[in-house]
Amino acid sequence: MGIQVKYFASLRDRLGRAEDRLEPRGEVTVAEVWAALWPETPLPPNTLTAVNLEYADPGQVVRDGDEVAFFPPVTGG
Amino acid sequence: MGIQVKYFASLRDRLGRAEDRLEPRGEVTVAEVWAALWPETPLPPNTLTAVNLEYADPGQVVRDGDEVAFFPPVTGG
Amino acid sequence: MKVELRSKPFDPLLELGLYQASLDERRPGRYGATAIFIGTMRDFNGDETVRGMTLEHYPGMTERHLQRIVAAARGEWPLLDTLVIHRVGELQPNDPIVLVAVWSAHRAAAFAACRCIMEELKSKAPFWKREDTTDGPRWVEHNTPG
Amino acid sequence: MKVELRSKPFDPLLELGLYQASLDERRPGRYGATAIFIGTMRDFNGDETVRGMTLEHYPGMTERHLQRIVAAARGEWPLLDTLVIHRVGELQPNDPIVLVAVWSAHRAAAFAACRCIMEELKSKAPFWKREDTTDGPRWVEHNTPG
Repeated sequence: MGIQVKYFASLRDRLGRAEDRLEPRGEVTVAEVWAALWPETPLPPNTLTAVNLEYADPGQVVRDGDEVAFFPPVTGG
Repeated sequence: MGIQVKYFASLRDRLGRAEDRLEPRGEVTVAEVWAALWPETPLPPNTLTAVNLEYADPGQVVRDGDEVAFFPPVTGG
Repeated sequence: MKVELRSKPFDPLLELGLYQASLDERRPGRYGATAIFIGTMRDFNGDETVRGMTLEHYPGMTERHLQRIVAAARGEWPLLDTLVIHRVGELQPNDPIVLVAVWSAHRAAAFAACRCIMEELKSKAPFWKREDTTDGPRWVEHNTPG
Repeated sequence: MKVELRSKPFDPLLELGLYQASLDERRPGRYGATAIFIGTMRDFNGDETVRGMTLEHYPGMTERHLQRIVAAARGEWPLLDTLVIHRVGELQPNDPIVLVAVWSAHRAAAFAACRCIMEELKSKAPFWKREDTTDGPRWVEHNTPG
Protein backbone atom coordinates (compact mmCIF):
# COMPACT_ATOMS: atom_id res chain seq x y z
CA MET A 1 0.00 0.00 0.00
CA GLY A 2 2.44 2.64 1.16
CA ILE A 3 1.79 5.99 2.77
CA GLN A 4 -0.12 8.45 0.59
CA VAL A 5 1.23 11.99 0.99
CA LYS A 6 -0.59 15.15 -0.09
CA TYR A 7 0.47 18.78 -0.34
CA PHE A 8 -1.89 21.73 -0.61
CA ALA A 9 -1.98 25.37 -1.64
CA SER A 10 1.22 27.44 -1.50
CA LEU A 11 3.22 24.47 -0.21
CA ARG A 12 2.20 22.39 -3.22
CA ASP A 13 3.18 25.25 -5.52
CA ARG A 14 6.59 25.57 -3.82
CA LEU A 15 7.25 21.84 -4.01
CA GLY A 16 5.93 21.59 -7.54
CA ARG A 17 3.89 18.47 -6.76
CA ALA A 18 0.56 17.60 -5.15
CA GLU A 19 1.17 14.02 -4.05
CA ASP A 20 3.82 11.52 -3.11
CA ARG A 21 3.90 7.90 -2.06
CA LEU A 22 6.28 6.50 0.53
CA GLU A 23 6.97 2.87 1.33
CA PRO A 24 7.71 3.00 5.06
CA ARG A 25 10.52 0.96 6.51
CA GLY A 26 9.00 0.14 9.89
CA GLU A 27 7.29 2.73 12.10
CA VAL A 28 7.71 6.35 11.01
CA THR A 29 6.45 9.67 12.30
CA VAL A 30 4.87 12.49 10.29
CA ALA A 31 8.14 14.40 10.54
CA GLU A 32 10.07 11.37 9.28
CA VAL A 33 7.73 11.05 6.31
CA TRP A 34 8.65 14.60 5.33
CA ALA A 35 12.35 14.04 5.94
CA ALA A 36 12.34 10.88 3.83
CA LEU A 37 10.67 12.63 0.89
CA TRP A 38 12.41 16.03 1.21
CA PRO A 39 15.80 15.30 2.80
CA GLU A 40 17.20 18.67 1.71
CA THR A 41 14.15 20.82 2.50
CA PRO A 42 13.24 21.51 6.12
CA LEU A 43 9.51 21.49 6.82
CA PRO A 44 8.53 25.16 6.35
CA PRO A 45 7.59 26.92 9.58
CA ASN A 46 3.84 27.13 10.23
CA THR A 47 3.20 24.05 8.11
CA LEU A 48 0.22 22.08 9.40
CA THR A 49 0.07 18.32 9.22
CA ALA A 50 -2.78 15.83 9.12
CA VAL A 51 -3.06 12.06 9.25
CA ASN A 52 -6.16 10.39 7.82
CA LEU A 53 -8.03 13.72 7.64
CA GLU A 54 -7.27 14.66 11.28
CA TYR A 55 -4.80 17.29 12.44
CA ALA A 56 -1.68 15.58 13.79
CA ASP A 57 1.57 16.51 15.49
CA PRO A 58 4.83 15.98 13.59
CA GLY A 59 5.64 13.27 16.12
CA GLN A 60 2.53 11.21 15.42
CA VAL A 61 3.23 7.70 14.19
CA VAL A 62 2.05 6.85 10.68
CA ARG A 63 1.25 3.36 9.49
CA ASP A 64 1.25 1.73 6.09
CA GLY A 65 -1.95 2.72 4.28
CA ASP A 66 -2.33 6.03 6.11
CA GLU A 67 -2.79 9.35 4.34
CA VAL A 68 -0.48 12.17 5.45
CA ALA A 69 -1.00 15.81 4.43
CA PHE A 70 1.17 18.91 4.67
CA PHE A 71 -0.34 22.37 4.17
CA PRO A 72 0.02 26.04 5.14
CA PRO A 73 -2.25 27.85 7.63
CA VAL A 74 -5.87 27.69 6.55
CA THR A 75 -7.52 30.82 5.15
CA GLY A 76 -11.17 29.95 4.52
CA GLY A 77 -14.35 31.77 5.48
CA MET B 1 -50.68 74.98 25.98
CA GLY B 2 -50.20 72.85 29.09
CA ILE B 3 -48.13 69.74 29.55
CA GLN B 4 -49.18 66.79 27.41
CA VAL B 5 -48.93 63.51 29.34
CA LYS B 6 -48.90 60.03 27.77
CA TYR B 7 -49.14 56.54 29.23
CA PHE B 8 -48.20 53.35 27.41
CA ALA B 9 -48.73 49.60 27.53
CA SER B 10 -49.56 47.93 30.86
CA LEU B 11 -49.42 51.27 32.70
CA ARG B 12 -52.07 52.73 30.38
CA ASP B 13 -54.23 49.65 30.93
CA ARG B 14 -53.87 49.95 34.71
CA LEU B 15 -54.70 53.65 34.70
CA GLY B 16 -57.49 53.22 32.19
CA ARG B 17 -56.37 56.17 30.10
CA ALA B 18 -53.76 56.94 27.46
CA GLU B 19 -53.35 60.70 27.84
CA ASP B 20 -53.72 63.59 30.25
CA ARG B 21 -53.14 67.31 30.11
CA LEU B 22 -51.78 69.33 32.98
CA GLU B 23 -51.67 73.10 33.35
CA PRO B 24 -48.49 73.62 35.33
CA ARG B 25 -48.36 76.15 38.11
CA GLY B 26 -44.79 77.34 37.70
CA GLU B 27 -41.85 74.97 37.36
CA VAL B 28 -42.64 71.29 37.94
CA THR B 29 -40.63 68.09 37.76
CA VAL B 30 -41.62 64.84 36.04
CA ALA B 31 -42.40 63.35 39.46
CA GLU B 32 -44.57 66.33 40.32
CA VAL B 33 -46.50 65.94 37.07
CA TRP B 34 -47.36 62.39 38.12
CA ALA B 35 -48.22 63.43 41.67
CA ALA B 36 -50.50 66.21 40.44
CA LEU B 37 -52.41 63.84 38.15
CA TRP B 38 -52.41 60.74 40.38
CA PRO B 39 -52.24 62.05 43.95
CA GLU B 40 -53.40 58.73 45.41
CA THR B 41 -51.32 56.42 43.20
CA PRO B 42 -47.56 56.21 43.73
CA LEU B 43 -45.56 55.94 40.52
CA PRO B 44 -45.24 52.17 40.02
CA PRO B 45 -41.71 50.83 40.54
CA ASN B 46 -39.71 50.34 37.34
CA THR B 47 -41.77 52.96 35.53
CA LEU B 48 -39.70 54.78 32.91
CA THR B 49 -40.20 58.44 32.13
CA ALA B 50 -39.51 60.56 29.07
CA VAL B 51 -39.70 64.27 28.27
CA ASN B 52 -40.07 65.36 24.65
CA LEU B 53 -39.19 61.85 23.37
CA GLU B 54 -36.02 61.57 25.48
CA TYR B 55 -35.56 59.44 28.59
CA ALA B 56 -35.64 61.65 31.68
CA ASP B 57 -35.17 61.35 35.44
CA PRO B 58 -38.17 61.92 37.69
CA GLY B 59 -36.43 65.07 38.92
CA GLN B 60 -36.15 66.63 35.46
CA VAL B 61 -37.91 69.98 35.13
CA VAL B 62 -40.81 70.13 32.69
CA ARG B 63 -41.99 73.30 30.96
CA ASP B 64 -45.28 74.38 29.54
CA GLY B 65 -45.70 72.78 26.10
CA ASP B 66 -43.52 69.78 26.92
CA GLU B 67 -44.64 66.19 26.39
CA VAL B 68 -44.15 63.83 29.34
CA ALA B 69 -44.51 60.05 29.06
CA PHE B 70 -44.75 57.25 31.64
CA PHE B 71 -44.30 53.64 30.62
CA PRO B 72 -43.15 50.22 31.86
CA PRO B 73 -39.82 48.58 30.91
CA VAL B 74 -39.50 48.19 27.16
CA THR B 75 -39.85 44.72 25.62
CA GLY B 76 -39.19 45.09 21.91
CA GLY B 77 -36.94 43.12 19.58
CA MET C 1 -28.64 53.15 6.39
CA LYS C 2 -32.35 52.57 6.83
CA VAL C 3 -34.54 52.28 9.94
CA GLU C 4 -38.19 51.40 9.49
CA LEU C 5 -41.25 50.46 11.49
CA ARG C 6 -43.74 48.22 9.74
CA SER C 7 -47.38 47.72 10.71
CA LYS C 8 -47.81 44.74 8.36
CA PRO C 9 -45.92 41.41 8.15
CA PHE C 10 -42.62 41.62 6.30
CA ASP C 11 -40.27 39.07 4.76
CA PRO C 12 -36.77 39.64 6.18
CA LEU C 13 -34.96 37.78 3.40
CA LEU C 14 -36.86 39.69 0.72
CA GLU C 15 -36.06 42.98 2.45
CA LEU C 16 -32.40 41.99 2.73
CA GLY C 17 -32.27 41.11 -0.94
CA LEU C 18 -33.83 44.40 -2.02
CA TYR C 19 -31.62 46.46 0.24
CA GLN C 20 -28.47 44.62 -0.69
CA ALA C 21 -29.20 45.03 -4.40
CA SER C 22 -29.06 48.80 -3.91
CA LEU C 23 -25.90 48.36 -1.84
CA ASP C 24 -24.25 46.27 -4.57
CA GLU C 25 -24.87 49.09 -7.02
CA ARG C 26 -23.40 51.72 -4.73
CA ARG C 27 -20.52 49.79 -3.16
CA PRO C 28 -19.58 46.83 -5.36
CA GLY C 29 -17.01 44.55 -3.78
CA ARG C 30 -16.55 46.74 -0.73
CA TYR C 31 -18.07 44.68 2.04
CA GLY C 32 -16.65 41.34 3.12
CA ALA C 33 -18.93 40.63 6.04
CA THR C 34 -22.66 40.78 6.59
CA ALA C 35 -24.06 39.96 10.03
CA ILE C 36 -27.81 39.57 10.30
CA PHE C 37 -30.23 38.95 13.14
CA ILE C 38 -33.87 38.05 12.68
CA GLY C 39 -36.20 37.92 15.69
CA THR C 40 -39.32 35.86 15.14
CA MET C 41 -42.44 35.43 17.24
CA ARG C 42 -42.43 32.12 19.04
CA ASP C 43 -45.59 30.26 20.01
CA PHE C 44 -44.32 29.43 23.45
CA ASN C 45 -42.88 31.48 26.28
CA GLY C 46 -42.45 29.62 29.49
CA ASP C 47 -45.47 27.42 30.20
CA GLU C 48 -48.33 29.10 28.39
CA THR C 49 -49.25 28.88 24.78
CA VAL C 50 -49.03 32.19 22.96
CA ARG C 51 -51.56 32.53 20.15
CA GLY C 52 -50.70 36.04 18.99
CA MET C 53 -49.00 39.25 19.99
CA THR C 54 -49.49 42.99 19.79
CA LEU C 55 -46.46 45.25 19.56
CA GLU C 56 -47.07 48.77 20.85
CA HIS C 57 -44.61 51.62 20.42
CA TYR C 58 -44.25 55.33 21.17
CA PRO C 59 -44.50 57.08 17.79
CA GLY C 60 -41.68 59.57 17.41
CA MET C 61 -39.64 58.39 20.37
CA THR C 62 -39.20 54.85 19.00
CA GLU C 63 -37.91 56.02 15.61
CA ARG C 64 -35.62 58.57 17.23
CA HIS C 65 -34.03 55.99 19.52
CA LEU C 66 -33.60 53.41 16.78
CA GLN C 67 -31.82 56.02 14.66
CA ARG C 68 -29.61 56.94 17.58
CA ILE C 69 -28.74 53.32 18.38
CA VAL C 70 -27.68 52.74 14.79
CA ALA C 71 -25.72 56.01 14.69
CA ALA C 72 -23.86 55.00 17.86
CA ALA C 73 -22.90 51.64 16.32
CA ARG C 74 -21.71 53.38 13.18
CA GLY C 75 -19.59 55.65 15.35
CA GLU C 76 -18.03 52.71 17.18
CA TRP C 77 -17.31 50.31 14.29
CA PRO C 78 -16.32 50.80 10.63
CA LEU C 79 -19.65 49.90 9.03
CA LEU C 80 -20.57 50.30 5.38
CA ASP C 81 -24.32 50.14 5.86
CA THR C 82 -27.09 49.00 8.20
CA LEU C 83 -30.73 47.98 7.86
CA VAL C 84 -33.18 47.83 10.77
CA ILE C 85 -36.83 46.89 10.37
CA HIS C 86 -39.14 46.39 13.38
CA ARG C 87 -42.77 45.31 13.42
CA VAL C 88 -45.55 47.07 15.30
CA GLY C 89 -49.20 46.08 15.54
CA GLU C 90 -50.68 42.58 15.57
CA LEU C 91 -48.47 39.55 14.97
CA GLN C 92 -49.10 35.85 14.51
CA PRO C 93 -46.73 33.08 15.63
CA ASN C 94 -43.79 32.73 13.20
CA ASP C 95 -44.11 36.38 12.11
CA PRO C 96 -40.78 38.23 11.98
CA ILE C 97 -40.50 40.90 14.67
CA VAL C 98 -37.16 42.50 13.94
CA LEU C 99 -34.43 42.45 11.32
CA VAL C 100 -30.97 43.92 11.95
CA ALA C 101 -28.37 43.69 9.18
CA VAL C 102 -24.87 45.15 9.23
CA TRP C 103 -22.44 45.34 6.31
CA SER C 104 -18.74 45.86 7.00
CA ALA C 105 -15.37 45.11 5.49
CA HIS C 106 -14.55 42.96 8.54
CA ARG C 107 -16.45 40.24 10.32
CA ALA C 108 -15.55 41.30 13.86
CA ALA C 109 -17.11 44.72 13.30
CA ALA C 110 -20.18 43.24 11.61
CA PHE C 111 -20.80 40.72 14.41
CA ALA C 112 -20.20 43.19 17.22
CA ALA C 113 -22.32 45.96 15.71
CA CYS C 114 -25.22 43.63 14.89
CA ARG C 115 -25.21 42.27 18.42
CA CYS C 116 -24.90 45.74 19.93
CA ILE C 117 -27.76 47.18 17.91
CA MET C 118 -29.99 44.28 19.00
CA GLU C 119 -29.11 44.64 22.69
CA GLU C 120 -29.58 48.40 22.62
CA LEU C 121 -32.83 48.05 20.74
CA LYS C 122 -34.14 45.58 23.30
CA SER C 123 -33.10 47.68 26.28
CA LYS C 124 -33.82 51.22 25.02
CA ALA C 125 -36.25 51.41 22.11
CA PRO C 126 -39.80 51.98 23.42
CA PHE C 127 -41.70 48.90 22.26
CA TRP C 128 -44.03 46.80 24.40
CA LYS C 129 -45.23 43.27 23.74
CA ARG C 130 -48.66 42.05 24.76
CA GLU C 131 -49.14 38.34 24.29
CA ASP C 132 -52.49 36.73 23.64
CA THR C 133 -52.27 33.50 25.58
CA THR C 134 -54.73 30.72 26.28
CA ASP C 135 -55.15 32.41 29.69
CA GLY C 136 -55.93 35.77 28.07
CA PRO C 137 -53.83 38.81 27.20
CA ARG C 138 -50.65 39.43 29.15
CA TRP C 139 -48.03 42.18 28.92
CA VAL C 140 -44.46 40.93 28.72
CA GLU C 141 -42.87 42.47 31.81
CA HIS C 142 -39.23 42.63 30.79
CA ASN C 143 -36.82 41.37 28.20
CA THR C 144 -34.43 38.59 29.05
CA PRO C 145 -30.77 39.65 29.10
CA GLY C 146 -28.96 38.97 25.84
CA MET D 1 -28.54 20.74 10.06
CA LYS D 2 -26.82 21.00 6.70
CA VAL D 3 -23.17 21.53 5.73
CA GLU D 4 -22.33 21.94 2.07
CA LEU D 5 -19.46 22.82 -0.20
CA ARG D 6 -20.39 24.49 -3.49
CA SER D 7 -18.21 24.73 -6.56
CA LYS D 8 -20.55 27.25 -8.25
CA PRO D 9 -21.78 30.70 -7.10
CA PHE D 10 -24.70 30.55 -4.68
CA ASP D 11 -27.25 33.07 -3.45
CA PRO D 12 -27.17 33.10 0.38
CA LEU D 13 -30.61 34.69 0.77
CA LEU D 14 -32.18 32.19 -1.61
CA GLU D 15 -30.52 29.32 0.25
CA LEU D 16 -31.72 30.72 3.56
CA GLY D 17 -35.27 31.03 2.26
CA LEU D 18 -35.34 27.47 0.96
CA TYR D 19 -33.84 26.01 4.11
CA GLN D 20 -36.05 28.02 6.41
CA ALA D 21 -39.17 26.96 4.49
CA SER D 22 -38.38 23.35 5.38
CA LEU D 23 -37.67 24.44 8.96
CA ASP D 24 -41.02 26.24 9.19
CA GLU D 25 -42.76 23.02 8.21
CA ARG D 26 -40.92 20.95 10.77
CA ARG D 27 -40.72 23.38 13.68
CA PRO D 28 -43.42 26.06 13.32
CA GLY D 29 -43.14 28.82 15.88
CA ARG D 30 -40.27 27.18 17.72
CA TYR D 31 -37.37 29.49 16.97
CA GLY D 32 -37.25 33.10 18.13
CA ALA D 33 -33.79 34.02 16.96
CA THR D 34 -31.87 33.56 13.72
CA ALA D 35 -28.27 34.76 13.51
CA ILE D 36 -26.68 34.79 10.09
CA PHE D 37 -23.23 35.57 8.75
CA ILE D 38 -22.40 36.00 5.08
CA GLY D 39 -18.79 36.34 3.98
CA THR D 40 -18.36 37.95 0.57
CA MET D 41 -15.32 38.34 -1.64
CA ARG D 42 -13.99 41.87 -1.51
CA ASP D 43 -12.14 43.51 -4.37
CA PHE D 44 -9.52 44.98 -2.11
CA ASN D 45 -7.19 43.56 0.52
CA GLY D 46 -4.56 45.93 1.74
CA ASP D 47 -3.02 47.87 -1.13
CA GLU D 48 -3.49 45.66 -4.16
CA THR D 49 -6.54 45.24 -6.30
CA VAL D 50 -7.95 41.74 -6.21
CA ARG D 51 -9.58 40.68 -9.46
CA GLY D 52 -10.60 37.15 -8.55
CA MET D 53 -9.95 34.34 -6.13
CA THR D 54 -9.56 30.57 -6.08
CA LEU D 55 -10.63 28.64 -3.01
CA GLU D 56 -8.85 25.34 -2.56
CA HIS D 57 -9.86 22.71 -0.01
CA TYR D 58 -8.90 19.24 1.16
CA PRO D 59 -11.74 16.97 0.03
CA GLY D 60 -12.86 14.78 2.88
CA MET D 61 -11.01 16.61 5.62
CA THR D 62 -12.81 19.90 5.01
CA GLU D 63 -16.30 18.39 5.19
CA ARG D 64 -15.37 16.37 8.26
CA HIS D 65 -14.11 19.42 10.14
CA LEU D 66 -17.08 21.58 9.18
CA GLN D 67 -19.43 18.88 10.46
CA ARG D 68 -17.44 18.65 13.68
CA ILE D 69 -17.40 22.43 14.20
CA VAL D 70 -21.18 22.56 13.83
CA ALA D 71 -21.66 19.55 16.11
CA ALA D 72 -19.52 21.22 18.79
CA ALA D 73 -21.64 24.39 18.61
CA ARG D 74 -24.80 22.30 18.88
CA GLY D 75 -23.34 20.66 21.95
CA GLU D 76 -22.52 23.98 23.58
CA TRP D 77 -25.72 25.97 22.85
CA PRO D 78 -29.40 25.03 22.55
CA LEU D 79 -29.76 25.31 18.78
CA LEU D 80 -32.74 24.25 16.72
CA ASP D 81 -30.94 24.07 13.41
CA THR D 82 -27.88 25.26 11.49
CA LEU D 83 -26.97 25.82 7.86
CA VAL D 84 -23.38 26.17 6.59
CA ILE D 85 -22.49 26.65 2.92
CA HIS D 86 -18.92 27.35 1.77
CA ARG D 87 -17.66 28.02 -1.73
CA VAL D 88 -14.72 26.29 -3.37
CA GLY D 89 -13.26 26.92 -6.82
CA GLU D 90 -13.05 30.19 -8.71
CA LEU D 91 -14.74 33.31 -7.36
CA GLN D 92 -15.35 36.80 -8.67
CA PRO D 93 -15.47 39.95 -6.53
CA ASN D 94 -18.82 40.22 -4.73
CA ASP D 95 -19.33 36.44 -4.83
CA PRO D 96 -20.49 34.97 -1.52
CA ILE D 97 -17.81 32.80 0.11
CA VAL D 98 -19.55 31.47 3.20
CA LEU D 99 -22.99 31.40 4.78
CA VAL D 100 -23.53 30.42 8.42
CA ALA D 101 -27.07 30.50 9.82
CA VAL D 102 -28.16 29.45 13.30
CA TRP D 103 -31.73 29.07 14.53
CA SER D 104 -32.39 29.05 18.27
CA ALA D 105 -35.13 29.91 20.75
CA HIS D 106 -32.84 32.57 22.24
CA ARG D 107 -30.78 35.32 20.68
CA ALA D 108 -27.72 34.94 22.91
CA ALA D 109 -27.32 31.32 21.81
CA ALA D 110 -27.90 32.20 18.15
CA PHE D 111 -25.35 35.04 18.17
CA ALA D 112 -22.71 33.10 20.11
CA ALA D 113 -23.03 29.93 18.06
CA CYS D 114 -22.96 31.79 14.72
CA ARG D 115 -19.85 33.66 15.75
CA CYS D 116 -18.18 30.54 17.13
CA ILE D 117 -18.85 28.50 13.99
CA MET D 118 -17.33 31.29 11.86
CA GLU D 119 -14.21 31.59 14.03
CA GLU D 120 -13.71 27.84 14.16
CA LEU D 121 -14.28 27.56 10.43
CA LYS D 122 -11.68 30.23 9.74
CA SER D 123 -9.10 28.74 12.07
CA LYS D 124 -9.62 24.99 11.52
CA ALA D 125 -11.38 24.10 8.29
CA PRO D 126 -8.81 23.36 5.55
CA PHE D 127 -9.50 26.00 2.91
CA TRP D 128 -6.89 28.14 1.17
CA LYS D 129 -7.45 31.36 -0.71
CA ARG D 130 -5.37 32.35 -3.70
CA GLU D 131 -6.04 35.86 -4.89
CA ASP D 132 -5.57 36.98 -8.46
CA THR D 133 -4.18 40.50 -8.09
CA THR D 134 -2.93 43.07 -10.54
CA ASP D 135 0.55 41.88 -9.47
CA GLY D 136 -0.31 38.25 -10.25
CA PRO D 137 -1.57 35.36 -8.12
CA ARG D 138 -0.87 35.40 -4.40
CA TRP D 139 -1.75 32.93 -1.66
CA VAL D 140 -3.37 34.51 1.38
CA GLU D 141 -0.93 33.67 4.18
CA HIS D 142 -3.21 33.75 7.19
CA ASN D 143 -6.65 34.84 8.33
CA THR D 144 -7.03 37.95 10.44
CA PRO D 145 -8.22 37.30 13.99
CA GLY D 146 -11.97 37.65 14.43
